[in-house]
Amino acid sequence: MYSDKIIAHFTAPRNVGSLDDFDVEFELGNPACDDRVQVQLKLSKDGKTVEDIRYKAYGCATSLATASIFSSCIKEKSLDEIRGFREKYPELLGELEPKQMHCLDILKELFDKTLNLNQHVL
Amino acid sequence: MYSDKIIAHFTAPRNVGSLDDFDVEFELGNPACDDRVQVQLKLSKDGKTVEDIRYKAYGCATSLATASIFSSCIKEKSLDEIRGFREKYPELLGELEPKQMHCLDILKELFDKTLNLNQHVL
Amino acid sequence: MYFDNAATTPVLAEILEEAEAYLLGFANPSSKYNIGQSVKDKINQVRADVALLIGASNPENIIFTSGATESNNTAIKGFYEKWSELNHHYITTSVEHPSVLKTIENLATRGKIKATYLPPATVCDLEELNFQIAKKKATFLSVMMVNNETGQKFPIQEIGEMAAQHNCFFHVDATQGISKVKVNVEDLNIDALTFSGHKIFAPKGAGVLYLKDTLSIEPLLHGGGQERGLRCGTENVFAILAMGVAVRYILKYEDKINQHYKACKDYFISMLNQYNIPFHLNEKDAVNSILSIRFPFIKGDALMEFLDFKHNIMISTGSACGSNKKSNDNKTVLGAMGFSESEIRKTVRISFGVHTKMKDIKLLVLGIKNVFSLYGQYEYS
Amino acid sequence: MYFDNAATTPVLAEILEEAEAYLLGFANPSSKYNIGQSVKDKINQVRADVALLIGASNPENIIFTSGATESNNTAIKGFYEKWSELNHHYITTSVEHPSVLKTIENLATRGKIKATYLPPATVCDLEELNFQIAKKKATFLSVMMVNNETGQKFPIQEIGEMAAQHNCFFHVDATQGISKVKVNVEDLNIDALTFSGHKIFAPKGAGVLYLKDTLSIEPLLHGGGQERGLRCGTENVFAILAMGVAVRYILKYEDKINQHYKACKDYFISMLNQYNIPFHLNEKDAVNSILSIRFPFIKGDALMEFLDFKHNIMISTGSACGSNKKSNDNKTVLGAMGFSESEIRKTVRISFGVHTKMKDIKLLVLGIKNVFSLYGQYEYS
Ligand SMILES: Cc1ncc(COP(=O)(O)O)c(C=O)c1O
Ligand SMILES: Cc1ncc(COP(=O)(O)O)c(C=O)c1O
Repeated sequence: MYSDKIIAHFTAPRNVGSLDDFDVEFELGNPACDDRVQVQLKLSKDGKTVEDIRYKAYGCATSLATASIFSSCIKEKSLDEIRGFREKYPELLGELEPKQMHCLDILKELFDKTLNLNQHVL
Repeated sequence: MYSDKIIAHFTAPRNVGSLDDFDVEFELGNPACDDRVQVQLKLSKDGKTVEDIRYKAYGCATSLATASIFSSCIKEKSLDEIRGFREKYPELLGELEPKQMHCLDILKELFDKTLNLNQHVL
Repeated sequence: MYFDNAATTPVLAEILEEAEAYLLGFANPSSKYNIGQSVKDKINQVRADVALLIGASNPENIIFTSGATESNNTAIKGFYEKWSELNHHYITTSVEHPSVLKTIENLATRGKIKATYLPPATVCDLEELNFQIAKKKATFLSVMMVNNETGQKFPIQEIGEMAAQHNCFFHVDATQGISKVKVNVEDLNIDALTFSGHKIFAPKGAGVLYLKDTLSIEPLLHGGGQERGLRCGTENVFAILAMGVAVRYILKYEDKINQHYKACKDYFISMLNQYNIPFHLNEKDAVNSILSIRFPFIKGDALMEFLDFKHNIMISTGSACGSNKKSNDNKTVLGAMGFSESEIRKTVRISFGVHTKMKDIKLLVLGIKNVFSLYGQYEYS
Repeated sequence: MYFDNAATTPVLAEILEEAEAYLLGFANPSSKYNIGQSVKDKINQVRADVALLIGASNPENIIFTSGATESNNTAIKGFYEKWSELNHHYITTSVEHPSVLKTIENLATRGKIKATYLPPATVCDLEELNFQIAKKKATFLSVMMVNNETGQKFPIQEIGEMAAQHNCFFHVDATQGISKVKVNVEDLNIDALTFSGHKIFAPKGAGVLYLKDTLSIEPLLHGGGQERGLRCGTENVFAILAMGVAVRYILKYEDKINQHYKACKDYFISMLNQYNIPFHLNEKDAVNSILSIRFPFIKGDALMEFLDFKHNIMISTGSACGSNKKSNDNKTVLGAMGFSESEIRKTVRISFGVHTKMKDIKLLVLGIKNVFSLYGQYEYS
């Protein structure tokens, strides 16, 4: 029912928590199924690399894993690299069952919010 | 369901068969449940003792046992002794379940036919 | 020694060995955690194996119940409940198992359906059967595959074609047929087929209801949605998995099993002849595993009891199910076949199973010979 | 580790040890030879033990079925079928198990009866319940002893008296009550009581239907006359005898079992507090063996899956039976109790059994603590 990748991230999520010092913060959620993710990003001086990321999440197993997969995917990556991941985002979660599909939307939104960084700069 | 006595006589009936030389022969049966017994008796010279008995029977387990119990009870007994048994015949079969009760009638009739010997002398 | 395999069969050794493991894998198959799901997968494997055994192309048409009685009640009542606005006329044989007969009777006496009970000879006279179906505008036809008291086989293939022509729902109680008769529900035009695990070497507690169309009936047991809502109630995991073992056993050994039954019957008859024991078979066109037989020198009850008490050999008079009924009641099958009271009283049922050994059959015949030597002298008619 | 004893319990070791012996004593209890009869005697011993357990003075009022679902269907449909000429109004709670709720719904949607489903608070408000019974002229009242999702106990004593006053048939689904609540059907004015063996340490496959008056209902399964015609079908000997072992176990240890449940609950709660894990109990007046609990920091599904994947610990969301239903459907119990969608999504059910060890509870709490440390940082509301 769950791919190994989802289980691995869900049971041992990476980068959970908050940053004392961050540049960007955003939250997103799916009110219908009550999934929520709060993200904090620390950017490099030139603003072209995500130096660090922390997040807090609430939701179903797959959405919790999605946040973790996303975080480990963009951490220490340049915005260009992140744009590359954004393009093939449906592959990042591995195989999904129908009821897990809504997490693709969450993942896409996480990328979009990250890449439209300016909107969310504090 | 069956007393030990019934089982013992049913599974190893005594005196089954026929006599080459007999004085009395009778048959009785219960048409309703299709039980039948054919009896042959050899009397002593003075006619006061049953020296030998053989019978053939067809019927339910209890009626088959009844014929056997009856035969071993009267064999080599005087008519007076047999009359004594006749009086306490309900005890001879041991404990019976309701559906076995009809065998008391068979037993009684066996005694009665035996004690009214004259009627049946060939 | 056990010669009452038509009542219930001994359980396969493979099942006994695994029993504890099955019972320890106790999880509720409807539970969402992994073990619950894997139990569910195992149950679905049994479903696929049953489908294979009876020639159903879609395992989803197999529903697990608690036994043939429940399966029969579900088919018979469920069809009525589903289409209760129609004028129903159910046709069946007068020699069906009570779980068919009494259920149809119950609907009929409550005024819900009309019902006709045909003697076996009429059912086998296909022209007559055809006439009856047409005349009564039958909506439901129930004919057993093999009779449980006599072993008689019914011409299911021909009857199935006829039912299809008349657009009449065709139910077959295959409880005594599975493992003895090759079954392909689709070739046979069967709408509903039923049987019990405990007659085919599995423990009691699981049965099968095959439905060509699962929407053709209203479920009998409502509840938590198990068996896709068609039969609710926590699945009897152990009994279903055990039935799976039995089904795979039959799939593998069906031909051998039937050769064995034939060998048992042939040997039994030849031994009776060898010892000059008089007997009559009540039914010639029977499966090899069930013999309805009478010995002119002893009543059936008495023979059964003698063999039980003296030789620890178990045979039956009539079927086990009959023994809960009043004594006059359990003679319907042979009575419907035209046997006299006296013949019926002499009849016993001897049924072989896969565990039956030739040496046991020899002991059975020696037991009967013993009875014959003790009681065979009455001048029977 | 298994914390889903409300779905199904592990089987007692005594039963596992004897399983093969029971399965080998395979004879059909309706067979007339000795072994068949001795199997029947053993089944009747279980009947007597069940009668003792539930305070029925006559064991003949105990009927064995395949499980609580069948027992519930039999009581509910059987009462209607028996008295189908009456105008029926069934009253029940909106939190019954689906085998009660869906069965009543089925009769109602088919136009056979009228039905009213009362929220638990209304049922416990005896004045209001009394008013409803009178106003609806209820013929049948069904109230569970203990709810399977929340552990809530219903005031069966008071409701029984009320039903008796109104001359209304009173059915109690005691599936989650047996072994946790002392039951005396006669003192409680119960007309029909139902439960399943597999929730009280026996394997799946046997259930009980107690009837104060066996003539008060029409049987659901017709056939060979087993259970005095009240429930036909070859008896599931193994499951019934195994249930007997479980019933005797409860008769002997009932107080200890309940002390154990209390110890489990107290220890679990105290450990949660010790680790400062936030939680809410959904129901305060519950039996000690079932906890409906929510942790504000994680959805119930996710918690269940985390514990399953990472720690091999089995808990449940809702009841097992619910998991076959569409996802929105299985929230009726808590929904009916007034909980919000979000609260319901957080809820898990943790249920203790006789096999539950304190050290397992500690591991469960450590598992939850692990989840809390990983996911407890979201600012939950
Ligand atoms: C032909 C037939 N149908 C149905 C049944 C009922 O099976 P069960 O008692 O397992 O429900 C039996 C056996 O008892 C049978 O022989
Ligand atoms: C309260 C209640 N009633 C009835 C049932 C149905 O029991 P079974 O699935 O054994 O038929 C259950 C459990 O599933 C239950 O918890």
